Amino acid sequence: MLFHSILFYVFATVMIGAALGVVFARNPVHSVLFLVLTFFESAMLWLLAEAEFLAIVLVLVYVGAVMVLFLFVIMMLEVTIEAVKSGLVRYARLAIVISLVMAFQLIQLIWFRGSGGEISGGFVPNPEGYDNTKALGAVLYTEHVYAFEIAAVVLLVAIVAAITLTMRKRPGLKVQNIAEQVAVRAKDRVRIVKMDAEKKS
Amino acid sequence: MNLTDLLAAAPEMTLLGLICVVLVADLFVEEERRVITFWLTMVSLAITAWAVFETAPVGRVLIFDGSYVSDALSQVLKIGVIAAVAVTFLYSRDYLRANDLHKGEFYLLGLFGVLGMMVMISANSLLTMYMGMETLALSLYALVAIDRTNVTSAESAMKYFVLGAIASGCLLYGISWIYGATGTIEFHQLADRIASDPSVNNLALWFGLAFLLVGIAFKFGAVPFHMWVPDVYQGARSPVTLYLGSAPKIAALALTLRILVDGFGGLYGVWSDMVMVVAVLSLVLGNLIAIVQSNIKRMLAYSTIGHVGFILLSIFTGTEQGYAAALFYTLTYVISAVGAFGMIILLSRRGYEAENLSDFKGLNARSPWFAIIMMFMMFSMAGIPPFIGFFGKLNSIDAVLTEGYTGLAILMVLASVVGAYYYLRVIWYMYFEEPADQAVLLTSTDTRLVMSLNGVAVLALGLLPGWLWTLCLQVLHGH
Amino acid sequence: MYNYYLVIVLAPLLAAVIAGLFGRRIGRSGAHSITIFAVAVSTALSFYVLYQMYWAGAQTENISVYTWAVTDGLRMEVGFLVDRLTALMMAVVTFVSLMVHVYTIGYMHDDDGYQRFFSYISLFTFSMLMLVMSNNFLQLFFGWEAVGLVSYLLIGFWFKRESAIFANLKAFLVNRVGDFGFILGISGVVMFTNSLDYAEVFSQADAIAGQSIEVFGGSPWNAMTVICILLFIGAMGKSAQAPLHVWLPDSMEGPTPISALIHAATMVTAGIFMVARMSPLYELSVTALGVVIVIGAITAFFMGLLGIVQNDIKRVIAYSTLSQLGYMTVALGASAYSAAIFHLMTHAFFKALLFLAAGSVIIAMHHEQDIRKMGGVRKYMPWTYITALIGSLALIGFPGTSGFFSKDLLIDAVKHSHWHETDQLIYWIAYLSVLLGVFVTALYSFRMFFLVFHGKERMDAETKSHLHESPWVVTVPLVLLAIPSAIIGWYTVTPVLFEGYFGDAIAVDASRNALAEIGREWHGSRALLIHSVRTPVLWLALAGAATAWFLYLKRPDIPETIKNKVEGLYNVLDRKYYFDDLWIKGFGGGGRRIGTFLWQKGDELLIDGAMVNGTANAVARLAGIMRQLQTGYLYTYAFAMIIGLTALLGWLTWLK
Amino acid sequence: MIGLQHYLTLSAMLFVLSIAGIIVNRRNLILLLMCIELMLLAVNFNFIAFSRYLGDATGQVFVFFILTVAAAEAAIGLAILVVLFRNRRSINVQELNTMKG
Amino acid sequence: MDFSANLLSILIWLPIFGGFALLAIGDDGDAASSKAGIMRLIALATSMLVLLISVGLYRDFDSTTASMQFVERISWVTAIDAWYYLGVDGISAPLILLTTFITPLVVIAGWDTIKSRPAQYFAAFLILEGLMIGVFCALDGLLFYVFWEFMLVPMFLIIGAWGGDRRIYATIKFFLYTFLGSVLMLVAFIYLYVQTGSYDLAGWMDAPLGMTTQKLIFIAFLLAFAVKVPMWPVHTWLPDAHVEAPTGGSVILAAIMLKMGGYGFIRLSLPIVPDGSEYFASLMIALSLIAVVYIGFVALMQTDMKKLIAYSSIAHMGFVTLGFFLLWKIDGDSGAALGMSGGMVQMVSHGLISGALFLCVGVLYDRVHSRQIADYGGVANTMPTFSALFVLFAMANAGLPGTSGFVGEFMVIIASFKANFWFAFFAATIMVLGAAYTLWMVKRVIYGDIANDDVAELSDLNRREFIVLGVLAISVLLVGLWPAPLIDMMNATIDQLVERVGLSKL
Repeated sequence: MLFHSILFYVFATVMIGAALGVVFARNPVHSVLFLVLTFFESAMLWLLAEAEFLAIVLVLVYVGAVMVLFLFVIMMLEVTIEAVKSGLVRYARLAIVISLVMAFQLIQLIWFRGSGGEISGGFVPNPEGYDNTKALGAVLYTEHVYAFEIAAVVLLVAIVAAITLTMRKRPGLKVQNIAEQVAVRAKDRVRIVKMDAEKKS
Repeated sequence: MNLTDLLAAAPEMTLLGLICVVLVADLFVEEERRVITFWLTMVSLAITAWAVFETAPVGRVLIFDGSYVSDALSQVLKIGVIAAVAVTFLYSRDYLRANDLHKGEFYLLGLFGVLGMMVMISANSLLTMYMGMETLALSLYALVAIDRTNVTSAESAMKYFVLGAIASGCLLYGISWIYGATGTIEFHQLADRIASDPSVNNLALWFGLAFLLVGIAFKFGAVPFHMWVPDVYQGARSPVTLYLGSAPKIAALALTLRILVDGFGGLYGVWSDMVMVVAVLSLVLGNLIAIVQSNIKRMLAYSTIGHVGFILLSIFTGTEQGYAAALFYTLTYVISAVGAFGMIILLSRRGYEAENLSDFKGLNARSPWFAIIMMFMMFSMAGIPPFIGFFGKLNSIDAVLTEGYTGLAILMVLASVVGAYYYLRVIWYMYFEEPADQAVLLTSTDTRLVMSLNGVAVLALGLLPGWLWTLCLQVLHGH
Repeated sequence: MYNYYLVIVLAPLLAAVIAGLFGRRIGRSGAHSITIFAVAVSTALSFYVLYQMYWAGAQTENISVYTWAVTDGLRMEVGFLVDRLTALMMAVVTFVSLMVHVYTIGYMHDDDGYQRFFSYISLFTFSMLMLVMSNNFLQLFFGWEAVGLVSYLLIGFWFKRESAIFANLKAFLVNRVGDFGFILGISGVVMFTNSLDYAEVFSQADAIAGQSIEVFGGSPWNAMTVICILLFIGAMGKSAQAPLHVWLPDSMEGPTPISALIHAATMVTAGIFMVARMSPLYELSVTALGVVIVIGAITAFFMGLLGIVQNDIKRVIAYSTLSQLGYMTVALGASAYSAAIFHLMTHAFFKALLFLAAGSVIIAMHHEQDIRKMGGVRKYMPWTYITALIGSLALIGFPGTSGFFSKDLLIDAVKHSHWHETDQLIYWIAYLSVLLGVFVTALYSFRMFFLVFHGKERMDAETKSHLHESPWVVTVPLVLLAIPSAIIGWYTVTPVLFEGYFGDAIAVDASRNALAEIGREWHGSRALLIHSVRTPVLWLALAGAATAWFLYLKRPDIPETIKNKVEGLYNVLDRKYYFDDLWIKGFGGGGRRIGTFLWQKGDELLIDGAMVNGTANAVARLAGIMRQLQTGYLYTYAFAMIIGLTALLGWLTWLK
Repeated sequence: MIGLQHYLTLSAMLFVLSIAGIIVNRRNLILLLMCIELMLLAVNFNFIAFSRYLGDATGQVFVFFILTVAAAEAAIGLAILVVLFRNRRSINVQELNTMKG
Repeated sequence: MDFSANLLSILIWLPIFGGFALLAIGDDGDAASSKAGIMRLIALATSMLVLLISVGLYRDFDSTTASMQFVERISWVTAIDAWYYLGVDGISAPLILLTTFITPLVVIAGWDTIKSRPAQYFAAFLILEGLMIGVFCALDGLLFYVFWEFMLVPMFLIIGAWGGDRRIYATIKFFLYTFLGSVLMLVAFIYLYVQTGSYDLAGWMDAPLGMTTQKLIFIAFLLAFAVKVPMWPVHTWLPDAHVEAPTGGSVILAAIMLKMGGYGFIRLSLPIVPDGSEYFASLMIALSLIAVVYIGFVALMQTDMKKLIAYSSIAHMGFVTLGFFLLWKIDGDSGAALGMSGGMVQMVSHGLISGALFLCVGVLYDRVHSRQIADYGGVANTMPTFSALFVLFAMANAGLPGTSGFVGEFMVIIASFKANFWFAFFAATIMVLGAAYTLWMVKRVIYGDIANDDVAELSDLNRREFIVLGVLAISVLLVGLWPAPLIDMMNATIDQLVERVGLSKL
């Protein structure tokens, strides 16, 4: 249990630190890498919470695909590091105050106003032979089949949308149009222009 | 679960199947024959509408382990969505063609949006609701950015996307708390849990509800979660604005009714005050800022915010009458909004967006008929009888007064007066100013016809609003 | 008789309508023929009515013509009350009117508005008849205002003249001030009797007198006093009693025939008639009678003084009219209603005569009205001279003339009035005023007479060369008016004043019946004539005439000297006691200043500026500020959402 | 004893941090997208914690869908970003204010 | 033909459909085209037909009863128990007749002076006519409100599209001002609906209401009606609207739309909230008297003829509200009905007179294109017929007996004297002030020598103008000389109303 706790705190500390890094790193590439770290750490924490399947999915899907996409875009867009406009500092301070207020509200909820210990206390150990993946699978295709189908639609929308938005014919790209070439006629190639010999004044 | 049970979800399934057909067919349609996609789309919508009619349930049908509900409310809302989108597409077609935007993707994404909205309308669990919302939202993000060469479109899409993601993040966070507090995400179970177990009713659940409200308010565009509305309405191309400004309001209403009424009806005491504050802010701010706008799309965006105030105040009452009033208001608002935004589209030409108020100058001299229709829309929105908008406001105020909130009722009518000013401004530009632009309005016959019907509907429904109101009351009976 | 009454009233109206609407079609002769014919018919019938009433012993008739409206139990009708008072008035009105109609043919001969003028004076005749023949307050008010309207139209007849249209506006507005009181008085009558009908009201008069009304908080006034004073305010306006007299001199801007008809003989006496008609009411309020007599006395004396300094021939007569109206009012205040009406009648003749004579002179002088530029006209205009002399003698009350009887008895009535017992102050004010007024009257009358007809010929040669007697249409009316002016008093004084001619048309409380007292020692006209040498009245009149002779014929340099000696007094008189300034600058200017203030400060600045547009601007400004919130920056938008969220959470955490 | 509250606390910290990141961020849009990812991560934490606490799989299924949707969302978000960049050659948040008021 | 079964519906819908027909056919935007000529004829024919039919209303009207006549009742919005419920009594019938009488005159007056888009112009007036009649007929609160509110729209367009230079400011001000007033009335309506469960006006009149409620409802009604009347201090929209409106617009506005306010008070405020009305009666009387005196002074100083007449309208309408609210100030059994009938007569009469005066100004404006008094002078020299009529109407405005202007004022002054000497005193100041501002204007415009070249070139009334003004002149005189037919129409209704209002609901 102690070991469990120590692991939790270590991962948690690193994760929060990485998350801070995401927000405050000046270089976007660093941010992405911090985010990757955050995801890794949270995957660890999820493992500690015995959500193995999701931990793996997080690493595979997020770190493996989404984060790479982010990196790719950053590289592609040649994002530069830009300075913060000075006039906005006061405003930023206010923003931080608000964030702190919200944090305070949430902490208060979690630790002090949880309504008679409803959400306090440790996790009840899973029963013997509990298989996280199997448990998920059991409900995913039964209870939640409708949502699952819609998830497919969501992905389809994403595909259509991404293609719509980004696929384009490059202006510089030269392509032959065979049909046009075949259908060409002489008068399309040469135009005979009749002109007067000299300009009338 | 057997197959006949699944029939209840036939509209969605039909639509999804048809979307796939359109998707594939569009690949093989040449640029200049894109109108085929358009007609396919319209046919798809028609079939879906037919499916909605055909599957009209008796009472309430729950399928997919309670994550899908089909009832009279969902039927009405779905028909509303389909009709609004169909008209949207019709109004948009010529504009898109003229502006080299006539892509199959517009219709496709539009149809996906319809699907998303239908899912939302029939959602009976927070998960389904979320999935439907995302389907709609992703389609909308893409639609807003659909003109890839347009700077403002991209900007507004970005804003919409980021804020929408934040909103859905908040919504999800709220859902997680609700899930934590009650152990369920299904609306009826939620309602049961809240009703049967008083210990559930704690701060954690309230927090969840508050976060959820952020999501709802965002969808509606209620203050202070409204900031995207003006920018996106303005930045998107007019057909997209039209799409955005009409049917999704119905979906947002569904979202609200399903969550707050079906799910959290027992926590009325908690959410009512929050809804009221948000509604009042919307009412005041929306109408106020709309006054100083010169871009008509932006102006209508702010006016929408004001209308949302009315809708939310009707919901705030927590009575069946109030919900029915909200439904009535939303439907009638959509009718007027479709017409108003449609008019902007009709006035636009190739490479020219008729989005400034001054573009309406002298419309009466250019086309008296369209001017009249636009005037009807404006008066309807302003709540001048006998146009339908008036009865929306009447029912809302009635609901509010029935519950004894005289102050709110007065605020509502005062806001209407402020609102009347900017609607009048449109009319004054149309009627009292000389046209700056003598270009002839070219519209295809079907558009002209539907636009006329739209205008007549605003008046005719206003003269005989009884059946629609009765329908709304019936539909919401038991909620 | 009913049909006769209708014809009497409607004939002039019909003529007026025809002349007014179709004037161009029927032409000049058509217009004067039809109106004169109509008025002649009225006159004839009026005399027939008079005959019936007095000699044939017809009874008082109270007839309703039609019901104007009925609501809330209040019947408003149009009808005729014809008794001897009415019959007398009808005869006077129609007769003078007829004379003026005829005279107008000559006087207005060259005027463009010929038909219009005839239409107006016929309309006036109709209105005046409606007034005198009314049997109820509503119709009385109708006639009252209608004559005012015609007066307005006629004073401004020459509407191109700035002074004329100023005068007519002034006349109407000042009259309206009177009418303001009048209508309140009528309202008071209705309040206590719920009726407008004279007979009904008079029958309830005692009941009114028994009630009180609170005008100023806490001090109830006798209802009858309030009503009578309010009604008298109306009379003050119409009969030009100080301080509502200011319009009458200015009204001389109108053509002379109407000065004669309206502003001397008939309309201005409507107030006198009204009070006489209301005698059953006035008799019940001694306070009101006190007000009447004091106002009348002031008018009689002080307005006469003004006549001395006037140089415009018509204005002199106008002030004389004011003064004579004051006399009549004094008589009313002394409860000698019959004397007032009697004087009204004689005055109608001789004052109309004087005006018409003046008009005759004015035509001859080519519309020159300044008496300083006349003189010696006698030899050019013999008929005018003679008739004017008769008129002037009648005015000063020269024994034997009609004015002599009416004025002498009027003064006698004041002398014997009950005020001698009840209020010495009022008595002496009234008595001295009328007594000294005789001197003043003679002075200004003969001043004018001498300056016009005698002495040096001061007109320019051009005018002099054209000077000649007026045509017969002018002189015939003069003669026809001169006859009654000279002799009518002789024959009528006994029946009218002492033989109860008016019957119960005029009610006088026995304790105040001065005329009855005089009547006990009455021995007929001749006796009065003889007796007159023993009264100061005659001598005062002669003294006045002599003074005029001395000052203006014998030693014309003296008036100038006097004028310079007492410059202050002269200025007061010349500026008409500053009443015009009070009205025009004080009320007129003050009203305009109030109007400007209320308009610009009240309406435009406060209500429209601050409240209406202020609200609109405030909303717009607020909107302008609000829109600043929409910065366009994503992070602001997100921030707004977060603030909203935090607020909701905060509310739940700490407030719920 | 590590329990629900600890996880919720972590989640809350992530949530607030992501929000702070969105508001405070003055630089580029990509960071915003990343903050949103962080926010979703916080949500997922909550779900997993509650799911574990309640011994109910629904929470985890929800997370599964959130991950799916988030991926799709990220794709579209980045696509829009690309469109924006192509148009403006910049993805600076502070320049994204042609529409306001 | 016997229309009496649905006479009122015909009166309402005939002009509205006529108007829409005009709109549908259109006029090519050109006043000179033959199509536009046909438009005018259609407009005139429609309005004349309505007038003819309304004669039937007068003929069949039973003045002996106070109950509603020509009643039509059809279910409309069943779910909220709103009915298409029409009927007239002695209060509404005269006003309907006034409306049908004035509208053809307005159509004739606009015959060839409207140069742009004549079809729309006439359509607006026809639609407006139908709506105004609708207001006077409606016996259902919701129906009343629909007509009431929609009435603003044609007038808004008339002022805005065919008005003067500052028309937009004026028309927006007009619309928002009146809209603001009436939305609060809507709140009151809905409140009453919530209380009684129906929109039936008669039901509202019978509904028991507490004192506080009555006060609040009265205030809501007051705002709506006071703005329409308009009463001081919510009158400032009127001068602006009048000044900028085209002649026809001013006429309708002054002649009929202002009457809506008075009608609202007598139809709604008094019977529905009698105790609230009683509570505020002193205030109402005070405001009415302020209107008479204050506005009288303001009118005196106007330099713009239309503005002057507009202000005079406010002052005259003060008599209407004064007459209506005297009820509680009068002891004894008579006088209240006198005041109310006086107010009603004043409404009708003011409709005729102010309409005529605005038409007169319109005649001048058509020729000189100025409304400034200073731009005129000596008009009588060049326009004798016009001047005669103008003076007649001015005199009527000044309340001269024998004209309609006198009747109402007389009755109200008498009634107010019964209430309090000072009420009558201040009310009677209109005798002086009304004459002062009207006749001073007459002096400066009509009389005097020809002031400038414009005036010198004036031509007298043409046949069309003469007919319009002549008809009005006759009616002004007719009502003035014999108001009995008009007053008889309303006696029974007003007596009943007085009785009803006299009973407390508490």
